[in-house]
Amino acid sequence: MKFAVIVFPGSNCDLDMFHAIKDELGEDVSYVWHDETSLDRFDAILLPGGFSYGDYLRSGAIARFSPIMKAVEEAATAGKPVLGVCNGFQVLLEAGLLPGAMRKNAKLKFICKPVALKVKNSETMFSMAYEEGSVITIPVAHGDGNYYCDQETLASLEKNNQIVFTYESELNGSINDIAGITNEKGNVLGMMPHPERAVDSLLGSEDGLKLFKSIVKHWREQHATTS
Amino acid sequence: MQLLHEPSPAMIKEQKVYQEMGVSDKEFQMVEDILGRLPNYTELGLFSVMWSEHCSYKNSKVLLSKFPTTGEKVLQGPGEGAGIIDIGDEQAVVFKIESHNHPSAIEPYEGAATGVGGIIRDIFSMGARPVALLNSLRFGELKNPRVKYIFEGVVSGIAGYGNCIGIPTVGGEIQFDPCYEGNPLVNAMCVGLINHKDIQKGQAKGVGNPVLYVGASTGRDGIHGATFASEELSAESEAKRPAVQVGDPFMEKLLVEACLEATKHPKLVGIQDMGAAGLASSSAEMASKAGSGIEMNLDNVPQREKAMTAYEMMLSESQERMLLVVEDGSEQEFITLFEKWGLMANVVGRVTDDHRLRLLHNGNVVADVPVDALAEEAPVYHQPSKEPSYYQEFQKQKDYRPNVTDYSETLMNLLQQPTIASKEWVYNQYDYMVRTSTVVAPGSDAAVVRIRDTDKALAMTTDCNSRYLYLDPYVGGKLAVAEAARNLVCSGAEPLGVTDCLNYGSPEKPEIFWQLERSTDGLSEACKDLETPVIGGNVSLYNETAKGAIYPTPVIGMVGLITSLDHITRQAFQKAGDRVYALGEAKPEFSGSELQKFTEGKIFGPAPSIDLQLEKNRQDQVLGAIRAGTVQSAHDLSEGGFLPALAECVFGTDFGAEVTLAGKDVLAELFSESPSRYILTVSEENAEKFEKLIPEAKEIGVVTNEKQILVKNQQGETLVNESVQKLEDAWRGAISCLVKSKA
Amino acid sequence: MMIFEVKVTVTLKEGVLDPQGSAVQNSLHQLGFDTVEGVRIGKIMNLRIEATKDSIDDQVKEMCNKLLANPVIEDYRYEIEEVVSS
Amino acid sequence: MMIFEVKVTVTLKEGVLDPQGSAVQNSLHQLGFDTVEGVRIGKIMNLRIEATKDSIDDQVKEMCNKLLANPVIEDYRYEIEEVVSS
Ligand SMILES: Nc1ncnc2c1ncn2[C@@H]1O[C@H](COP(=O)(O)OP(=O)(O)O)[C@@H](O)[C@H]1O
Ligand SMILES: [Mg+2]
Repeated sequence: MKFAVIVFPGSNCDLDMFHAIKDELGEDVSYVWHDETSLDRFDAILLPGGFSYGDYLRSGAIARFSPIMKAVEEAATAGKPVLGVCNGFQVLLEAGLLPGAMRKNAKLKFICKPVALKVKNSETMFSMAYEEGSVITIPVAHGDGNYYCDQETLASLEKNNQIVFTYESELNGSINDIAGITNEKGNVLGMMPHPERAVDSLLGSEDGLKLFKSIVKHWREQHATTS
Repeated sequence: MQLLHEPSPAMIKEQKVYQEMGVSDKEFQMVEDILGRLPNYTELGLFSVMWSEHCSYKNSKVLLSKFPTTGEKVLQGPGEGAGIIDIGDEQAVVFKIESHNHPSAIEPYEGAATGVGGIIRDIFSMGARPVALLNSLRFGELKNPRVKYIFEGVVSGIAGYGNCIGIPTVGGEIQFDPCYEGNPLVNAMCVGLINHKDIQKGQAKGVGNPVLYVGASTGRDGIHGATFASEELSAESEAKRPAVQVGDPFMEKLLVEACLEATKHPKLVGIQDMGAAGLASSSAEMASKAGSGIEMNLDNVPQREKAMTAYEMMLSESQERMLLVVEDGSEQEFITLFEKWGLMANVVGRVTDDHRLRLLHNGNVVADVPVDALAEEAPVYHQPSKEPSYYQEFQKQKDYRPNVTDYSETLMNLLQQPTIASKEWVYNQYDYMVRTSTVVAPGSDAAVVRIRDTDKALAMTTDCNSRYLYLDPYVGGKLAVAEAARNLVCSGAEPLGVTDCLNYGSPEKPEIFWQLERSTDGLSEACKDLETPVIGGNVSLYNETAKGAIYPTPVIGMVGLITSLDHITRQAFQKAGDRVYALGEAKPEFSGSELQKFTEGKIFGPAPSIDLQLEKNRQDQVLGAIRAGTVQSAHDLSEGGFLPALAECVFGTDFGAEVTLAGKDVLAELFSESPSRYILTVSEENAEKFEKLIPEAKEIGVVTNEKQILVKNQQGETLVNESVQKLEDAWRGAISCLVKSKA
Repeated sequence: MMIFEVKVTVTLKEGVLDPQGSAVQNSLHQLGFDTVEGVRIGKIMNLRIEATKDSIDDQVKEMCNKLLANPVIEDYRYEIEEVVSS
Repeated sequence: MMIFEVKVTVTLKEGVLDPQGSAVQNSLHQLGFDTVEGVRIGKIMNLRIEATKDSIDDQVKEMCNKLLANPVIEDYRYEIEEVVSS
């Protein structure tokens, strides 16, 4: 399976994402620079964390206009898995590929620490290796992770089972403690916590690895039936 | 064209304009002699910044020369942007610490942020990939609203810059004391990794080679920042303050990536960051080191503001700028390289062979001065030194012993002292995990960062208990180095070398100069005995306000090598049933201790004594025992002594401890801060092996499954029996509680 | 072609909680200004644009919709002033 | 006692680097708005304050100096409007 890690000017978790896929998951992965225009050769698209364009104005607001974002949109439409982590999530929100928006953390401070997450939906292509309702430990590191959407959107997120991860305890002010959501189709996931930082027990947790394994498992299943 | 508001050479001399720039009468005469004529305003500006303490070390040079700076593994000692030490496999570690005290006192967020930005540039300008940041901070007591404002601003400034650029901030230290009230200390350290073949130098070699200016454009920021950092803080400096520098970490992130690509380019000749004194110091130093000269046309310097003068452009401290010298004819290749990263690169000059820095502006020569005079020939002063009267007094107060009746209560109190309390309010704002290599995060004795694709890791720490340095700078200097090394050893590392940041009051006061002299003697001796050469550092003097000078605060940044990931050791207990050992003797030394500060509200008396040979032997023993695989956890004893250290070992774990004190003097056993001591735990099956390796270690108890700390005296009477939860809550909450509380 | 000075004000939509505003309000209360209420914080952006009189309004609107404001949580307003052309 | 609506505008002093502004300007250029120049970004704060007519001005000034603006790098301006008193 071939993964793409999109690199925007100011991305800084690109390396971590790359190594998670290459060294821990053992799959094929390449960096894709923001001014490229095609993602056809990839099976899954990863938007890493960091501070694209310094996160000036609003997190992700400037990056969404990068040339590569058209290709990301196409990949999403084509049903390929698209994962945005932290800044990647913010970019997906700004691009309208996921509903809602981010505000500054309620206490206005950057928060970096491992947190407990609940797996709310284990039926997505990103979470099928987890047990529904299980609690996993994955680090967060963000200043603007306070998720907002209006009541109508929230109701539809809930109805369609689009909320994949929630914080076990109040963290940053996010509405309903939302940590990660998918689009309606379920092939675009945005999440603030960093699964790519939780793939090696040497660094404290391996709980993020199952997320990437889910993507691979889903893809293999798909390709077993279609090929 | 001479701008109207700039005084003419004659006026400069007559009206002693140079004094406003911090140039003395004598120094002005030297400039006149060097040039053989009167300097114009721009030239005087160049001399004034290049001869400031910050750039020339004119008051501290005589002291720095005492440091041991060489060693088998030292690839680059002091002199370049940062020092370099070999770590094997054709790799090396690059590190350096620097102060940004004065800017942070005035604008804490931007002051601290640009401090971080500056030290990162020192590392990647050597060709190294920055992999970790640390800091060392000093503030007044957290009761004062202005102190809180500065504390919060500094921490978020460090976070703002480091997090954005994506270099993890993995460790540091913070001390709170009234002496830092008007004059906080903000020292930032950066650690980088490099392959031997990529090592770069900041040299302008090769006559005719183009000089490239890269990065942010130049504004009127921080003009005279360097001289400013070389003066005492006063109400006047607040008024004198030019536009404060604002950092742009996004720009620097692009610069890091682009410059690291450039340093791999075979046609790069030299590269240096524009730090203090900006374009003036980078150009003069690059030329002087190479034995060449530089001619620059300032019209080609990218400018952010209108109508900038030569003086302003040369002295501006706008951030995120680099100066490169490349092979003639290759300039377009570099310009294209930087453009790919969205950065501007301009040819601003050429290397010459006449040893002069010549500046053109609007078609005129606006400065023409010998580069060596600027970079190398600053005057050197040996200031008069005098032992302060307090020192002899302190030496006599040997018998001080605090009165403690309730040990549990004292423990609770000490754990809530901000200097001892958990610093997570601070480091949870830092992204300490980005780059996914941080094996030991903030919260242990030292941070540990693995080196990808090897079985090795680096341990790193910053340390300096300035209270001891105030009581006795000579002994305190030794203690600071010893503590740093001990922290590394506890994590399983062999200490490699030191970068130091010497923060003091005004060297023109004999008592302060005495502190500088005595403490650098102590530091030098300890660095020699512990085999940790000084490979770079920074001096920050004039840290004074109307209320007086800060404690002498030579912050030690130290890096160590862990040769196998299996050796990585933490301070936290690992398993119930493990044996607890105490290593080292607790002497009844309480002067300068946290307990003295708490009970008396001030410190006095002689500093605790240290035997460096014993320190070294013990470090070797502990490291040997760790490498032999016999040690489960290791923690060195520092502020607060044994009891707070024991508590720290169980915090964040599911364990408790049951111990019996190793000696009879209960107060000393519990709270003395005698150096060279450790708490070690060892699993049952390794106990025999461990005891052979460290026969002096005394078994004092066991790690338990109950979250309780139980301490008995030698008669078996219970001295402390406290719930870990209660202690931990107090310790974790103390700083955020102080920050939030109303003034 | 003329030069315009444009002032764009972006504020959070009513009903969207404003963490920065609340923090400022709390701090003001701590400082003793306890009658301050409903603090809301927004952004103000000043730009100079060269354009024709006809197109300027559309241009600014487009900038706001595309980049300067996020319609999910923010509202915007703008003022356009003509400056003496150079 | 009356209620006032206060609008404080905080902008970076001239000459102080504004990385946000530059980033927005670059981005606007890339979006094709290439005649946009000199983008500077500031903050706007709206507050409601209960006060007497005499004291309101002093109060706002003090808030600005103490908290709302950072006089080292920022300038501020404010407008006070009286609203129907409660
Ligand atoms: N300013 C800071 N930034 C990051 N980490 C910090 C800072 N201050 C303290 N820490 C971390 O908190 C822990 C305790 O610090 P300290 O009490 O100074 O340890 P020690 O006494 O062992 O040197 C260490 O892991 C240290 O790195
Ligand atoms: Mg320690």
